Amino acid sequence: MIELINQHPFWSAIIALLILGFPFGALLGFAAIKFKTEGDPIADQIEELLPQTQCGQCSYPGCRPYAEAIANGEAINKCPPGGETTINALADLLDVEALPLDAEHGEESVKTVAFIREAECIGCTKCIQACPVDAILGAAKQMHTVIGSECTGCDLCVEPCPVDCIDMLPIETTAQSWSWNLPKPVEDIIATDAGTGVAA
Amino acid sequence: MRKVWDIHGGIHPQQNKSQSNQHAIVSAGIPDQLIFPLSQHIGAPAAPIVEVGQRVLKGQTLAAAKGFVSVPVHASTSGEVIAIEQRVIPHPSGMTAPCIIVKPDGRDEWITLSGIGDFTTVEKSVLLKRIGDSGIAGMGGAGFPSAVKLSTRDDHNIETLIINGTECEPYITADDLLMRERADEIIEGSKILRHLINPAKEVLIGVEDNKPEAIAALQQAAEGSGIDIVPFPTKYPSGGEKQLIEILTGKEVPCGGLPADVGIVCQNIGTTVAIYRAVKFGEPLISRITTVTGYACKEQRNFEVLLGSPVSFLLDQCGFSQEDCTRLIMGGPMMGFTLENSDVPVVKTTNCLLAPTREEFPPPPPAQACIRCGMCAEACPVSLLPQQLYWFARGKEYEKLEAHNLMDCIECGACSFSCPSNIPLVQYYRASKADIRQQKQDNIKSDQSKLRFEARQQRLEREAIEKEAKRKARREKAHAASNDGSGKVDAVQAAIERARAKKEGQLSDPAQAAIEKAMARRSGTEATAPRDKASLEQAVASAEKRLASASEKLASAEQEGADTAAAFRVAVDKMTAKLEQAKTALTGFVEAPVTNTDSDPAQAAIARAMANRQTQENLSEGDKLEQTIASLEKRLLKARDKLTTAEAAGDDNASIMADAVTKLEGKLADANNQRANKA
Amino acid sequence: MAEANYKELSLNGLWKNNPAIVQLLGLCPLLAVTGSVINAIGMGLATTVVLVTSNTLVSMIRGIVSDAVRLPVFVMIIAAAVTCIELLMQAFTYELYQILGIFLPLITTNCVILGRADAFASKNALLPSLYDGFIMGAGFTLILVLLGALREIIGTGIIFNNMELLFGEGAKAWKIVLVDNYTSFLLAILPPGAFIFTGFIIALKNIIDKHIKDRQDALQPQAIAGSKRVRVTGTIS
Amino acid sequence: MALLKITSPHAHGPMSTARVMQLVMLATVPGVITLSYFFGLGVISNIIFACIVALLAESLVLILRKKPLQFYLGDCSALVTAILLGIAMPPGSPWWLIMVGVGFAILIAKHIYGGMGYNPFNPAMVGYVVLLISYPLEMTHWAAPLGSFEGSTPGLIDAFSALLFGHESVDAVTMATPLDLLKQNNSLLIDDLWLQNPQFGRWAGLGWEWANLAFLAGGLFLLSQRVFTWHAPISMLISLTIMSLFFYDNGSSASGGSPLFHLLSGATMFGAFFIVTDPVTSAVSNKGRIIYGASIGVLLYLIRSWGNYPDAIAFSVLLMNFAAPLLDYYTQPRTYGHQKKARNEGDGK
Repeated sequence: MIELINQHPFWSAIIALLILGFPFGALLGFAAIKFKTEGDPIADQIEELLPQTQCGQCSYPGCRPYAEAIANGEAINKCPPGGETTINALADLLDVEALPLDAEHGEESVKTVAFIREAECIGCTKCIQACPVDAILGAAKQMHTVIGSECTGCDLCVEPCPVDCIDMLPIETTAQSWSWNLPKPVEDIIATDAGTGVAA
Repeated sequence: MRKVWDIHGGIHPQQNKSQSNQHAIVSAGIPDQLIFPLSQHIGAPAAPIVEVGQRVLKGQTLAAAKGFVSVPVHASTSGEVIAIEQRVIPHPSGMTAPCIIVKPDGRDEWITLSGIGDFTTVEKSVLLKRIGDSGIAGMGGAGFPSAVKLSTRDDHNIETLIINGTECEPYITADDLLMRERADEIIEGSKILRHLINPAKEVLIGVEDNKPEAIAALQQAAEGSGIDIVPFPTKYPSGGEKQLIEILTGKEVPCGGLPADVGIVCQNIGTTVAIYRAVKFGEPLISRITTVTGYACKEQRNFEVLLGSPVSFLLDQCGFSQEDCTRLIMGGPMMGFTLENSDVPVVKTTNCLLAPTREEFPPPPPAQACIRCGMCAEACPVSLLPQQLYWFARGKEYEKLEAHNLMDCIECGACSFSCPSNIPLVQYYRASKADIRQQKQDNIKSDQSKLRFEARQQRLEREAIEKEAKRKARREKAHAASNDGSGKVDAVQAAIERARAKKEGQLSDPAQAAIEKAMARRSGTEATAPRDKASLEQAVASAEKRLASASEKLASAEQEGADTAAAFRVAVDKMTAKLEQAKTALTGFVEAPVTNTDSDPAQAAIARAMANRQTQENLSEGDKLEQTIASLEKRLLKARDKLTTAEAAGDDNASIMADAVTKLEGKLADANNQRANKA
Repeated sequence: MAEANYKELSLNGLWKNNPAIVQLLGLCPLLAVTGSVINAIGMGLATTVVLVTSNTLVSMIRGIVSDAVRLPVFVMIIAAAVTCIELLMQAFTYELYQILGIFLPLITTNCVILGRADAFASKNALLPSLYDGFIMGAGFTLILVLLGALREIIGTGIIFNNMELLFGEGAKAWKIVLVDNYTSFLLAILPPGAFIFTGFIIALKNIIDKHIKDRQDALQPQAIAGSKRVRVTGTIS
Repeated sequence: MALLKITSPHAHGPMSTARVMQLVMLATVPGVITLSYFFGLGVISNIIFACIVALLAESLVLILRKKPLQFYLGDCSALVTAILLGIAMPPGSPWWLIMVGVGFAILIAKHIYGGMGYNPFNPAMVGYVVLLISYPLEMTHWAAPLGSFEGSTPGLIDAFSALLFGHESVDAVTMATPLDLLKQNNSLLIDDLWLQNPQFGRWAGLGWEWANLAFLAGGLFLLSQRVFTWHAPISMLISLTIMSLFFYDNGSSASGGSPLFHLLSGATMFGAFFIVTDPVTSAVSNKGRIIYGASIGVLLYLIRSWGNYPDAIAFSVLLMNFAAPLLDYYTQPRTYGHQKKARNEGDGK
């Protein structure tokens, strides 16, 4: 056997490679069928992290399309409603650097909810058509109203309104929803803070 | 001696109890005004059942429980309800919440009370209802409705009833004095509780060994009753429910579970007394023992105080010096919260008012870096790793925080107390807990939004398909008709007709629309209640009041030269405007014809709409023209804006927009011409 | 990459994409043989020559090697080039050859070389590939020499010692003794020193980059917020 | 006066970081006095110069990082590092040696990682190891205790001249430490070795044993002040005792010295109570601390007996510094109300 290999090194190398190649090839083929993934799991995971306001500020029509775009390499810093939190979560998930929010797509602001000044509403249904989550109730020539709990605060309904009767009201803090803020981090202490009680 | 267990960690802060436990409890008396927040407990706020102006008696229900986990609120003396409005409540946020304000008449007139003579003969459900109706909620600090806590599930096999007389926080002596002076009532209350939950094994009263008088008094009162008084070594925070259970029984309440899961029910001393009085005499919970202490008060002692009394009323009786006091704390030094003003009322959970001087509690020095000394982990009574939680909280790593059981933190403050670097650990945990809760809510909401968005997309698709199908059917029909050779023209004609009709419908005047709307509103159930005079007056009054307070604040801010002065000024301006508005509304109301007030709101709306229309028509031609020109100009500006952005973006729609702009320009020119002609 | 931009290539190799301190490739020679300037120069030159040779050859054969077997082929080319260099150095600079020891044959496994062959040379024309090999080698050498100089100065108090190994007897005079009676600081000569100094060099580069970026950012106009928004809900009729 | 709005707790315990550091400094006093009694005032000059360098280095970094000087210098952590390093170095070390060591400790081991509380390795020990690796000769330059050869220990003037001008004046009286001696002689029985070197006292070398006892006293003082818990130092001493008991065969040449010898020689006590207990770089949980201390004891014995260096506190501590986060991770306590710690949950991924 060893002699044979020594005599025909070239052929024995080829045969050895073939013998190795077949099982590995079979293994890969098997894995490709067995572990085939349906859909795009990474896009699903990304979508989970997006705030689902469906506001289109990212320049994609909805959160799902943006999630798919991110899965295909789009930047992760185009979601103003999600803000820094979402960017950080995405950066964690995709193991990329967390970028600051792209100002071209808007700024992170307080959460709002749409409110229709009902006395002024003329019942044109334009806002109903604009609402991506069907959070506005009403019918033609009937006064409309926003279901506050379903409104995502995307403000897509504001522009179409012909009589400008929709306000985006910031969500107010109540005694129930109030909480302490995180203390100022230790590192932020500057020279003048030392010895006073402010930094605590 | 019974065996007692030890809890992990814990600290030994300076007791500071002797300042206030030397004097007997005295009654604080009746203040000028009583403030009853609708939510003094955990659970849904109570709903007011009295009206402004109504006279109420001592013990009368002001607000009824709303829902299962809720308790009613009772008047603590007789008097008149003068307002139901937003007041600052005792809450760390210093925010306002709805409160019922009662002006006492000084007569202190009780409602008729009916006690239960022999509780053993009464159904348990009746007793529980009595406790619930008496507005009793845990008086140790948390304020959980007692009736809910006492109605144990059948599958819980309760072995031990524990009465918590621990009061581990420094400074507070309310329960101590209560135990010394009213040991009999405590024992009687314990008997009622024993009857209610029928523990298989024992009834224990846990008291720390730093209250020897209380222990002696209880032991004397409990003689022969089969109730065990268990003294155990003093340590903070052994008064926490879970900690006390561990000390007395060695059992641990499982994470996320109730004490009942390990066969234990726990009640506070104060609650026990309240239950006794509710059952025996039918008295609702209208007063409690509160310690007033801290060196900013000359006299430090315990008061029996009517619920709803303002904090300032109590402090004034103790020679409180505003200059010496740097922070006013409701509750103890370890878990109490600071109050920003002393107008807030004493509520069911207020066991202590602490007014320390600057020397007693100096302002916290700036935090230094964590040196991982582990003193916090050693002090933690629930064996958490505070220093790890601190890093995770700073990094906002919520998953890790949860994995390290942040949610089991009882916020006792032992970690912050022992931290050599003065890191406000508890604040980190509180903020993170709130953030985690918020995040969970947001997740639920975003899932819901996603569902709704997807459902909408599907619906739109379906509609589009249906529309397409209809159009196809119509086309085929038309095709068939045209094959007949006739009707084609007619069909087109009909379509034009339809379109015109529709257009006319849309263009019908707004007054008509308003009338319709009003009609619709009338038929709807949600018709807004008519604004009666009283409410308008009230609005004026409250606006005036707020204006006054705002101007006051502005003045003080200006004096201090604070940055906030500008903000205050704006607020004052706003208030003034609002007040003006309210006043006009009121005068308008008064001046309005009497018949109008009686007619229903829809009629009124119709009348208003008519009037509007009238004014529209009454407008001179010129005015109308002016209006159109103005609106046209506005629209033109908007359209031009859009056009430029579209052009910049290379949008396909740019040409259309350009068309629109030219059209608008034309219209504007026309209108201008008309005006010129007129002139 | 049809038209190679030589300026861009140079910038990449020397600064923006420097193999040693940005891509962090070839750390083994970087840390092991930069105890003195002469070692660094020797190593850097050898690596550069191999890079140029391998890039050139890879670029030449890029049309005829299939994607699946490209790596074995590249490795063979590199190995051949390294062997040549090794023999040359053995012939002409025997002492340096001895000092560099195992690290010379180890150039074969230097990631810079295979990295450039795969990432650049196999996709680009001959001349740009050759230039890329040269400039990447130069960037690598630059860092090696910088590190070598730092470590030599701090470790021994002398710089340009033993230059004659590469540059002939005349280079003996290049040696500069900076501090007399210097107690040699062994840590700098040992591998930990290499790590520490590499860290400092990377930090320095990051500081400079940040400075440049800040300046550029200041010049850039502010973006208009929300200008890229689209309507999710289609056109409104 | 406006009322403060701050979160509870409002009371605070008596401990502060500065106080911890000051207590540590105070606790070194008996050890320092004993050392200077036996080895001359070179220890004092070491410490003084190290403190000056440390303060300067710390100030430099704070200025560069734009931090308030007074606030950060006030925590005394730089001084503690300097004192510990000054004690660990041979008495009467030259200025440049101290400067390199302290500079390295403060600038690189401490501030490169973010300053106090962020350094993964004990700065004093990093500085020491850097010196030991770079200047092995100077770092093993211990003076003979109590001037065994010449009759007198170097005074303050000698010490400062050594500091400024190098070792020439005291060169004559330097000698190997008992640990060196033990390492270098493996042909003699231990008893013989001891007989040949009478200046080494009874158990672990004259001076060394007293210095160790003094540091033990300081450590016990810190323990009584609750500056640290007993877990790490005691477990280290116990594991060292067990190791040396196990390998001690009553004094053959291959034996590594008696437990008493190991406990009282070199930097054992100093390490156990002043280095191992450094909170920043050690494990946090008590269980973790026991493992941490015990491992240091084992490593210490292994390196002393079979490693290249005679004493090994610094190396063992640095090695275990690496392991501290891992120890913390695997020794998380069971939280109240949780039946079993589900460890995989804790991963968060």
